[in-house]
Amino acid sequence: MTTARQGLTGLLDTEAIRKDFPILERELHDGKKLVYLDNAATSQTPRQVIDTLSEYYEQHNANVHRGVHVLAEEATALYEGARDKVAEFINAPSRNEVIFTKNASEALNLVANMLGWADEPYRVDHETEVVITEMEHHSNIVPWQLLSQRTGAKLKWFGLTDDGRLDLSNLDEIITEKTKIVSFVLVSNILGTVNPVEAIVRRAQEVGALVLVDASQAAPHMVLDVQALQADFVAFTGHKMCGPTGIGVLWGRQELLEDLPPFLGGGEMIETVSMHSSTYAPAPHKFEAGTPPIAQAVGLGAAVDYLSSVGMDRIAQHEHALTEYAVRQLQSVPGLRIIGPTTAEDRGAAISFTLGDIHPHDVGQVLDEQGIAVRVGHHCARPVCLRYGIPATTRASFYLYSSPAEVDALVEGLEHVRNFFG
Amino acid sequence: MTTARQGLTGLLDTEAIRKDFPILERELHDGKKLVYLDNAATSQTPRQVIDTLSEYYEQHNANVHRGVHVLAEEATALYEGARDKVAEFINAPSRNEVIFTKNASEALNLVANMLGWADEPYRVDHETEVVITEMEHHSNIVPWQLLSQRTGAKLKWFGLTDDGRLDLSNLDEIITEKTKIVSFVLVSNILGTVNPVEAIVRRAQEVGALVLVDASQAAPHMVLDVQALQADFVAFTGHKMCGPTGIGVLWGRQELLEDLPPFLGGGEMIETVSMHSSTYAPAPHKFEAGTPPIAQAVGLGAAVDYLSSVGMDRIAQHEHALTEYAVRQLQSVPGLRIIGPTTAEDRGAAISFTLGDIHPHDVGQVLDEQGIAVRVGHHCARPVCLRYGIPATTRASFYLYSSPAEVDALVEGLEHVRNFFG
Amino acid sequence: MYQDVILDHYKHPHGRGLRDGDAEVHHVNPTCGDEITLRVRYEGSRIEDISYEGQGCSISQASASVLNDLLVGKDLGEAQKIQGVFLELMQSKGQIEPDDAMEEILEDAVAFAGVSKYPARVKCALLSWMAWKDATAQALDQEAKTA
Amino acid sequence: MYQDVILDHYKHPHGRGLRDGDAEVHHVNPTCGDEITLRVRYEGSRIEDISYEGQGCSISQASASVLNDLLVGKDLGEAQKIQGVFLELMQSKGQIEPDDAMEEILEDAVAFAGVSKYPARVKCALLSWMAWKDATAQALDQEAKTA
Ligand SMILES: Cc1ncc(COP(=O)(O)O)c(C=O)c1O
Ligand SMILES: Cc1ncc(COP(=O)(O)O)c(C=O)c1O
Repeated sequence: MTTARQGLTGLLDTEAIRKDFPILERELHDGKKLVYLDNAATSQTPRQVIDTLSEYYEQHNANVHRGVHVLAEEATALYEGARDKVAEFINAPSRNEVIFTKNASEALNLVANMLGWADEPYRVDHETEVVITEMEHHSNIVPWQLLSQRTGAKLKWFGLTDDGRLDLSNLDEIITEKTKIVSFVLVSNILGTVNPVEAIVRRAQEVGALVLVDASQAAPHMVLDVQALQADFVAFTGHKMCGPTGIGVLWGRQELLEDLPPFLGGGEMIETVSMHSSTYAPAPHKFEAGTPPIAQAVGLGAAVDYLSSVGMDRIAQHEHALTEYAVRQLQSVPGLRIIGPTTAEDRGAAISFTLGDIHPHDVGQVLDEQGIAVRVGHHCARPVCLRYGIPATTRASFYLYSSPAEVDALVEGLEHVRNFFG
Repeated sequence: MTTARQGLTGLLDTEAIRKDFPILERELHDGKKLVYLDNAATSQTPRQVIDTLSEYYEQHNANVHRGVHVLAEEATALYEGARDKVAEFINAPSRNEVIFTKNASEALNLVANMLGWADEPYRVDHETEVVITEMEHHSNIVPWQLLSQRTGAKLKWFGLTDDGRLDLSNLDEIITEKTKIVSFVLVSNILGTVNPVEAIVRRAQEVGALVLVDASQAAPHMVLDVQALQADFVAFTGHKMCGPTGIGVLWGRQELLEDLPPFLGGGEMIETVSMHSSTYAPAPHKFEAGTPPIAQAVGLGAAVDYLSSVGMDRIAQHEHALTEYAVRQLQSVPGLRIIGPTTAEDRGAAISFTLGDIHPHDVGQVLDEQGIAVRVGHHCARPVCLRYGIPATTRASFYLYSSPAEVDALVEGLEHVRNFFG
Repeated sequence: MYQDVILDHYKHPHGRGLRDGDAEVHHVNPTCGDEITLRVRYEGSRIEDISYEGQGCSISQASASVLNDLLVGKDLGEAQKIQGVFLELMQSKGQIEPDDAMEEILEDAVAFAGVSKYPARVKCALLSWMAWKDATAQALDQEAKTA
Repeated sequence: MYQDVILDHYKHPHGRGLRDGDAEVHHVNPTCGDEITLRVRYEGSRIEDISYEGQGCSISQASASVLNDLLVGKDLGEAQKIQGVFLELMQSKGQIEPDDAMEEILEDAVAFAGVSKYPARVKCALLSWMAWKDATAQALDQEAKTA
């Protein structure tokens, strides 16, 4: 094993980083050290974020906006400060383009709903089309199915190639003058594929369609620059990027946020209310009805600080090296078939595979007995399983604290699984 | 002052309780002790809840459902355990009737949206009517205004009497055979009024209309029994009941939750997904798209445990005694006018008032300088201000840790305000 | 949770394959994709055969094999009693330690006691049992109609 | 934040009341309900009068009084310069400690420096100034049209 690891470059000092994550000290099943390889489902939370949450509740907790007392001002400054941090993290042209939601799913639903209620030229109706892909997470499929059922719009999608990439050969037939929005994942949570944004955006712009990028698996792992992406909306989720649960982000271009109608109605999102009619606050508040996830936004701000202090480019490098190593080592396991790209090229750190005809549930369970946490199932991307004719996969996914030794543990664990069911 | 306090019965041992709330130790403005009277906006968080959150992230954090590894099973058990706790707290017939949302506003919007997309007999359309009241929080006004704009349904409401109560004199004209839903607040966040649920429910049942009760200001302060209420839906919010931000609850009757369509689409809420169509999981999951606010639900579970350990009936008693004392003492301040009921009868612990022609912003600011935190403004209930011809109010609101000494501090503070602007 | 008994049934399933039956059902566990097609054949109230095809994890496959072992040849009332006990065991969240009396009834199926600690896997263990229950209801229904 | 100067202007506002003007505007701060109706009268580019009626907190009311004091009699260009400096001060989040030069320009208005630390109140202080800016734009627009 040691020789196999030679030549790995760009790795982070995971020993130091792991000290920031209390849960990584946990022992399972009578003394087995936790090997946490379920980062695509959710990431672990550094001490810095946990402490920020506690401090918020112990020192500054209050409802935000409109308060004239000290706590309300502090809470507001912390909450709005988190918006500044996130805006900087994704290089947003304006802080007002950052909308806090409860998760990525809400962000994606928000866009689908806005477009259903929008006026021309954005309105999605029975004469228009919506485009997604076959590798989307259910959270980027079902909102569009609902929109299409409710408006009569036609739902179209890009298929997949045998090696787990988007099939863009029919780009011009899929995205047409009728297309109102193209919504696709930047990095697939099941295949690991990193998609070619530019080609899709160019075609969308040609026909005047909006572009929504699901960056849930990108924001945690690479430099995310919404201006460079040239998309109209970008969605991601806090719990996958060292942040708390209960917080997500929708970034949208300011002109669009101004023109588009609100989604949820309530406190905070209004300008003035009478029984007969209401007017809405400017974005981002227009899209943040009710008391927002205040502590969670503040926690996400701390997560963003943490990630930035390590450096998103260095995290990407680390994961790239680890992924390269992992795809190589995994393919040495007899009977193991990677579902998705088999090299580290244009690939994120989530690796799905099957192991002979051993059911993923059994693979996952026996790995768990060794302290190795992976996810098994369809990973909220059942169409991908259907496409490749498999009931489910086992998925290992890495993050900044994952180490080559953990890849080795996984490979050894899989050998054990094979023997067990062999 | 001491004599005025004599005869107060049913008070809790606030000295002991305050020890659970770290923030109450805070000193402001060079040594002034925090007097936190903004509980209707948000409550403070006990150590027990803060520790539960930290422990979740330090020991058990994982994405819920479908995971076969230890952490995923622990996180799922904690999350679903919180659902059990909440179900018991509100005496729900079934745990499957408890839906976790991000706040009360989302819960209210959820119902409005479900009814807009529902089939008969629930469907709200241009031939039907929706009923609210003039004392609703914006979060229970704007969703219905949006629904009414989008479906053509007529929005009607109950007005208010001069002494801050619902005017039900025209009950039968407001709620008619055309009414599909009646949505109203159990305890007003601005007036403090406790509304007569039974009369409204009876009439609604007569005409076959659904009833949604906004219990955001009730759940924290009194025994909430959804079966006794006889409503169809009940909404409330975690951050006002010692819980974290980012979590709310919608309770709904099981048959309704089965029949009504989903709201947000995504992971967790599906049964099976193909590109062509999807089927939905049974409630509550049908209404919980995406990774839920896991830690926040667990935190709410801890809050519910905390409140139950004190006893909701005892909390209600405590607040009733305090409110009785406060309305009496406040009315001794020259120029002070209570907006809302002037006795503690059928009244919650939020007391709005004006002070001569001193603007509430000034009242709040000068109180803040003395360490006293109150809220000023329209309290997300602007129609109430319009109704009583005032631009805004100052609102003091109490909770289980509030003490008669804090009422005295408020009264003294108001004397100071009067002198300052006198 | 992987008792040898379970692994044995998984590797060498009893009565697998589809044969003639009075009713056929197809059950799917949508969360993990486990599937089973199951047929029952009754002779009066006696279970003549339970035949099945399926794909899925070791737990769901072994459970079908155990089901076949246990119920074929039994009278319906007896089979329902066994099913009830198995259901109780699986819903026990690891709280039931099978005693001799239970082992008498469930035989190899007591090996699934450990599975009950894993909520995500309980559904796998119950898949074939639910399918049998459904198929039986259909078979009886049919009989009632033709009678 | 409640400097004596501010309280004085609040209790004894200067130039309050509505008088003849070239343009009238009505501004509202929806979050707190502060309101002002304000008229401006120009003689060429010289501000002849700023008259107003309003209701709201001491900060918004005192600010209107100070505005009247400072700008009436000034040339438009000069007034805009003053307005710019006041805006800068109010947006400083308490970071600007007014020096003599600033005090020369803003006179009584430097008393609002402390308000800039309170984000919720900055809008109150700016209400009348924004109304004046708007009214001026309208007055000039009108003049341009009639000229
Ligand atoms: C009566 C009432 N309803 C609804 C809400 C909305 O709650 P949230 O802001 O948590 O969504 C509040 C509190 O703000 C309230 O007081
Ligand atoms: C690609 C992708 N999109 C969307 C989501 C949904 O995120 P959330 O569950 O936080 O809403 C996820 C994660 O579950 C994901 O991996």
